[in-house]
Amino acid sequence: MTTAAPDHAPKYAQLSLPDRIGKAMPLLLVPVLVVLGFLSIGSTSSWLTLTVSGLAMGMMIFIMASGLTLVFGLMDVINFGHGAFISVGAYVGISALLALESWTGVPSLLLNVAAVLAAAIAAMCVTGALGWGFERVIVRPVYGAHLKQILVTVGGLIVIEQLIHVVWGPDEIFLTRPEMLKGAVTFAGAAIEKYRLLAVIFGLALFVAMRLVLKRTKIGLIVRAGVQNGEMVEALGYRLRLVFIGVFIAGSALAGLGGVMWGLYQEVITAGMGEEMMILVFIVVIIGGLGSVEGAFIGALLVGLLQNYVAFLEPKLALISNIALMTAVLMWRPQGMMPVVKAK
Amino acid sequence: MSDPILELSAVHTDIAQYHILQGVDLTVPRGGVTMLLGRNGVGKTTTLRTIIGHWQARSGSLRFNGTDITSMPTPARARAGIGFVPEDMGIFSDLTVEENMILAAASGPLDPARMQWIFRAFPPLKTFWRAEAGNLSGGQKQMLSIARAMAEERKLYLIDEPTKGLAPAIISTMASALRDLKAKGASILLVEQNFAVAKALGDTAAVMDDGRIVWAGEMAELASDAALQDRLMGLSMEAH
Amino acid sequence: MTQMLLETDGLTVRFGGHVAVDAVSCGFRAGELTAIVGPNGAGKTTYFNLISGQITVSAGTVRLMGEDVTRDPVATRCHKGLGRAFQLTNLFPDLTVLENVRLVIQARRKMGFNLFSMAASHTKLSAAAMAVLERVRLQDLAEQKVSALSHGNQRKLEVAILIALEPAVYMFDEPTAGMSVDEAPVVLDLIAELKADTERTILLVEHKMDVIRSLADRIIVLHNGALAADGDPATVMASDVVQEAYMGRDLADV
Amino acid sequence: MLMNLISGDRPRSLVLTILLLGILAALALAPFLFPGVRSLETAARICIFIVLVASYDLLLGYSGIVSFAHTMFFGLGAYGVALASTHMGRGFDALIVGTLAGAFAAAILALLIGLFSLRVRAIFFAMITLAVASAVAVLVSQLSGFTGGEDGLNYSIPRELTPAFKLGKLFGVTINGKLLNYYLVFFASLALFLLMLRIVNSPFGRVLKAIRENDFRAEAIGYRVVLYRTLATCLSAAVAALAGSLFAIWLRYVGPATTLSFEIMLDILLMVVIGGMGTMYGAVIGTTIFVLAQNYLQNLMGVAAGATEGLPLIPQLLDPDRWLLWLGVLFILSVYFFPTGIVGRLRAEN
Amino acid sequence: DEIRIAHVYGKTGALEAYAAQSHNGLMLGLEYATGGTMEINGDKIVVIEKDTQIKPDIGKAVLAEAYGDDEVDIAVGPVSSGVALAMLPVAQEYEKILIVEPAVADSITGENWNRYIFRTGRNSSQDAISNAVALGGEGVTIATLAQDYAFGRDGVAAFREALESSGAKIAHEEYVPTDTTDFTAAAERIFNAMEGIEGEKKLFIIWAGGGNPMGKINAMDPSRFGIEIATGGNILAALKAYKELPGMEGATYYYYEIPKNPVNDWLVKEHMDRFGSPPDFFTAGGMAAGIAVVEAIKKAGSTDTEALITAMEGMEWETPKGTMRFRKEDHQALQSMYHFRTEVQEGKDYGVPVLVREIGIDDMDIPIRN
Ligand SMILES: Nc1ncnc2c1ncn2[C@@H]1O[C@H](COP(=O)(O)OP(=O)(O)OP(=O)(O)O)[C@@H](O)[C@H]1O
Ligand SMILES: Nc1ncnc2c1ncn2[C@@H]1O[C@H](COP(=O)(O)OP(=O)(O)OP(=O)(O)O)[C@@H](O)[C@H]1O
Ligand SMILES: [Mg+2]
Ligand SMILES: [Mg+2]
Repeated sequence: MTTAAPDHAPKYAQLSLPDRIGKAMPLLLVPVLVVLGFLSIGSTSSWLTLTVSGLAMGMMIFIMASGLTLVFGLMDVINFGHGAFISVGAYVGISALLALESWTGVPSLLLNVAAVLAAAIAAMCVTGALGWGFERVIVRPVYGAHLKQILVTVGGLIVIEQLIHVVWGPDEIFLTRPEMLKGAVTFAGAAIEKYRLLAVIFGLALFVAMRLVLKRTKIGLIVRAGVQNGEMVEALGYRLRLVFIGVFIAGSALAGLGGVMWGLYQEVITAGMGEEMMILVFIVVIIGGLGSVEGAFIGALLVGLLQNYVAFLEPKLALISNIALMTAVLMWRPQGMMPVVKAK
Repeated sequence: MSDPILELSAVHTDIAQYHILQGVDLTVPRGGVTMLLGRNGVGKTTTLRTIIGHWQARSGSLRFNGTDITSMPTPARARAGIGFVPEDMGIFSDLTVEENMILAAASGPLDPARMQWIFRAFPPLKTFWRAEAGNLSGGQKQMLSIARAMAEERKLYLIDEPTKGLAPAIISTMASALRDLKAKGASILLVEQNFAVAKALGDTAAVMDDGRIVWAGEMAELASDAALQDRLMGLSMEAH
Repeated sequence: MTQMLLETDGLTVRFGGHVAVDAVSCGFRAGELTAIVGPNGAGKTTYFNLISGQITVSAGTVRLMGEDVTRDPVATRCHKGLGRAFQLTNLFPDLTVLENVRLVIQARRKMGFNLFSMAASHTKLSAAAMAVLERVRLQDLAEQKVSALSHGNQRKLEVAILIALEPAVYMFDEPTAGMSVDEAPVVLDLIAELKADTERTILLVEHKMDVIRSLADRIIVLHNGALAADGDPATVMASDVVQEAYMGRDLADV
Repeated sequence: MLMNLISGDRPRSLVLTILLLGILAALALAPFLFPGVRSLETAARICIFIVLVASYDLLLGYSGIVSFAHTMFFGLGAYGVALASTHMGRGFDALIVGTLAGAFAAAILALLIGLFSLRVRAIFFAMITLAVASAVAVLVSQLSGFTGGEDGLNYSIPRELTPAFKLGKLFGVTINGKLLNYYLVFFASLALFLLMLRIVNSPFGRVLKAIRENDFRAEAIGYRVVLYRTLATCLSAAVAALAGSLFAIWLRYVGPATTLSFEIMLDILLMVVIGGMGTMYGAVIGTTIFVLAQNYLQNLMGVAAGATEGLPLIPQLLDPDRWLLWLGVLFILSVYFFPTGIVGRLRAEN
Repeated sequence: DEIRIAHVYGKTGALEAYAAQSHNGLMLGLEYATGGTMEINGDKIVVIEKDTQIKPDIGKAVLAEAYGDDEVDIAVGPVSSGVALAMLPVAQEYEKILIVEPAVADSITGENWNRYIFRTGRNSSQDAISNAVALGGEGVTIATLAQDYAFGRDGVAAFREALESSGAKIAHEEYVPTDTTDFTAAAERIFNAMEGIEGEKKLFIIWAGGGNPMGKINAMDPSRFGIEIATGGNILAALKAYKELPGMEGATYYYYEIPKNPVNDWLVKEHMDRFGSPPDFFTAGGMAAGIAVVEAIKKAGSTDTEALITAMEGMEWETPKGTMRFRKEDHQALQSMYHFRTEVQEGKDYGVPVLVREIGIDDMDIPIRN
């Protein structure tokens, strides 16, 4: 048996207080923003309405961004096709809902939510399958090359959007939500759309599930390592291709889920709807820090809240609130709030 | 003698348009340490990469542990029992030391007893367990790279220049760790420029030149024959 | 006493809480080759990084020929005479070997902002670069892409770049690691040649004892970031700190 | 002499040389070879976009900087001319003042963006430029009193550059101001292109390549990376603005959709990649192919759809209204089949 | 010989759905006005389609191509105002007629107008003013919500101006970014502004494109503050959102069941037969343009531009919306608009706009701005 090598004790100095607080800072941002909002808005009922609906909006954005956190954040693939998956998800989901008229048209919460779930599952299956094809045909040759990713995935985006036109026709499709999800609940002078409450539940569940999967399995590690040095990951015995495909499919399926939720919120769907959300979704992933589910979650809540507060206090500034938020966060933390993966 | 753990016959490998390996015949006996020696640029690294599957052999065959692995993909070769320490160390620099090790144990959680053994050979890994691997010093990275291959039991280890950048104290603990591996029944194919280490560790040796094996035999024979060394590898090993 | 070419005064850097280089004060004279030894992770490379500016200091100063350069950006320090080769090979992988060196010479001659002349017409630069390649015997590979070079040849190119810089302070970080026994002497002879120039100073990080023995005029030992010993080679090599912390057991009894 | 003109940057492929000469000849003689409104329109657009794409390649291909704000600079040049022509009235002085002001403003803006944000990671820089560009687009739309908002600006240029100025006929082609305008565009584009060819083949160009490869090492051998990147950004912005000015002179109209939109940004990207990044000649090839496709794909598809009539689904996919679908396919295929661009491909075959 | 007409419009791109309607309408109009022969005085009508891709520069180029290379006599289009504005000078340069349909910006027949431009489509002022006529009245207080760019602001301005004479007053103007999807903040601001006011309270929404502010604000229960939502008409697909708002009032440009005249009857019947669906907004507009082309050529007796201009200035002709008249001063077609109230009807999955009153040409004072 070996004798131990000489041991060394590197020297450690005390960390300063600001250093230590700095780590927890992103977690505090949401509460801080809420309090600031209260102070500047004044009216309690308005503040309550804005806060709750802002948080719910954040959740919906998070659902759309969650897939991108996997694909862009972890796998380092800039996938503009994500926008098309959102649209496809919406079209499939809404078609399913229209077919489930008998569940959505009756005032039963159970049936209504079941219909939404069924639509979500249908959408996720289709976009997941689409993602699989996308990965095989479009993305595979361009891993590691951002520019080419942008181009091929924009190409894919255009193709899918056009195919939506071919399949569903060029007209926008209007729809109404299931009976029990229409209208708002009012309390304390504040009105909250019922649908937003459902979005909050979906968003939270998704957040918890993603966290668990990434914390409890090696998948996250394999992907991050694979992006840096795929050869080495394979030399350790992992079938990297399979993992990449799996994660990409998951990301696409989440885009589909996001599409259904967003379509139901908007009550109108167009082939370009996903594309329109892409910049916002990218902003959320970037300010959150690449690869971080927590970061994207906080980022999405910040975006949702800030949009509402700013639009109430100074509508003109709402035009640039997201961009300003991103720039500010990047000035403060050039890698985003809680990066798991280093940006290149 | 039992059948060799690894057998390459007439392996040719191309990198882009260059013909790098030009008919490599190499055997690694079971349970021994085989040194792969040679000047810079003769194809040692290419040989190891062909064995693990990062380069695909154009012709010839590779047999590992009795099965033909010539057309197996890399992960399958790894799972068949080949561990690899690449020349550039292949560290996942954005991951912590711990995460690098967790990944290295592909088939399950880390084995604490094995970790104790690894920590004894490479104490800095314990000290910097939670540090980002990319920030380690050059030598520490080298340690991590070797430790990763040792995280799980393998039948054959391919190790490319492990001692470069290591301080003498660590070289000696690493050498004994490799001997522990051998004692546990593993076989090792080791590329090394440090002739002292080669001499101390090797059971057999193969010398490459120009994409071919030009000499193969017992390490002791090579070590004791300065003229042979001079002929095979240029300057005499003991020169400096 | 001759003036110090390079001096560090209380040089310190902390990464989070970890003090990687701990108040190192040391001076280096012209015409001297100082070997820096220490266990892995002692802070040798980090010390180099602080001197050449790749990382910012937490405390302390770096002085080059009496001038404080602690706050200068890397490129400025390079122009002032701090030259650096890297431990982990760090080149321009998609350019040719010749272009790698040519760029260095172009930088030294401050021709980078020359927008409207044809680079190809500056034949003197290429000739100078070729001369450097000959010194490290890479002339035959001049037109190869760096990424196609074997590891050992990349190490030689790393040295060639430092030589092309012709700095006042040469900093070699394990120049011969991974170089084969017949190639390493080429580089070591080159370093010996450079040593003959009494205007300059050489800092050399090495783990190979035979190399240190044959080249060093002086050895300093870093241990856990701090300066643990400083003196002539024989005394330092024999000291306890080196024997215990660094050498461990002699290789002979491996 | 010729070598000097092209800065010693040989095409290094026979096919490429022939293609380039062909394109040069076609553009130089466009009004005589392809008479007609549409073809002259296309030729002018090719000239202008070659300059624009080449200026972007200076940034992307040679310096490795991914910016999404290139159309913003293009727009600055275009709006410079438009605003000068609107406020100073019709005249060459307005064109000159507008062009110079646009290029200057572009360079200053690039300087600011560069100094502020070239330090962040490449991918985030890309996002910041995207953000700045969209903020500028919002601003243009908001300041509608000044910029014409979404509608853009119509204005007049000197009569000598419009069809109303008639000089007679040559080889059966009417020589009028429009033709003069075309040659203004053509020669200005040629000059700008040769200028950029010189820049990328200068010592400065070599440094940019080195920085793209390994900025860390470039800094360590004595190049101030931030300064080089910033200067490259400014040069590229100024040239893009000049291209924008030419576009404005040619079109006599500017608006956000023609000069600032993200769509154009993507077109530019595609042209660079199809042609081959880091080769100025790639800009020529990529632009020519793309603009031709953009202009004539629809006609081609109409023919194809007619020919396949009766087959199931295919005519539907080949319907000229689905031309975007095929453009998307083109995006994908070009990256697939020309990973190093057409120029890279042609050179590799040598 | 032939009469060549170019339809220059955004066949591809975001407005594809509108483009198809417009084109069908144009063809139906030509067919109707020529009695199915597609000939005028024995000359065959040839329609050439050009795609602007809703890009102004392309629009300019293809219009020039149509006039220059294809030698068309009259051009019709486009859908988008931005594209239309870029196209106007081309008509002047080639001295040929451009009938703008259905782009709505006021400035097309306003400050950017030239004498070769006619417009059969309604302009934003007509929209805003008809809504003012429909919604205004003594004691009514109105808040507006519009997109924050030139069209939104101009629309509100025209609306405000027209409202002045009706006795109603505007309490609050809210502008939000064009791509807004969340209207909570805007609604809160409006509610806060209207909360204390007595009497009839309306929220008038001017909105182009998706986003559906009506539905979302309605979900926040504005009736808590006694506020009623009001907005103009829209294409059929968008009327789905109106189903949640029964009783809502406003003014619309066209709904196929409203106008009662032979042209519309023919249109509805033919459209149902050929496409299996009723005609929509842009179908009606396209048809009006098609009929105008034929009538003008008939009246002028040739396709000579000057003759056409003379013929068209002041020309009255029948359309699915009844009689239209090209005003001499700015060549804008004056036309009826319709005050409607939304009803939920059996068998229709959208809110049906039911006619309250036709707002005739003389009921609206559309300013001349060129
Ligand atoms: N990617 C590549 N493209 C082209 N040629 C390559 C490439 N990689 C290696 N080579 C060439 O293959 C030959 C063998 O390289 P290899 O790395 O196997 O040498 P080696 O024996 O490991 O040398 P060293 O001791 O320097 O590490 C060298 O001549 C090298 O230039
Ligand atoms: N950027 C950094 N962040 C955190 N820790 C760092 C960073 N750079 C270096 N370190 C730590 O500082 C210590 C000194 O590292 P350094 O690279 O200087 O060692 P070294 O003496 O050169 O060792 P070797 O001989 O192995 O090259 C190491 O423990 C390393 O983990
Ligand atoms: Mg090697
Ligand atoms: Mg080191």
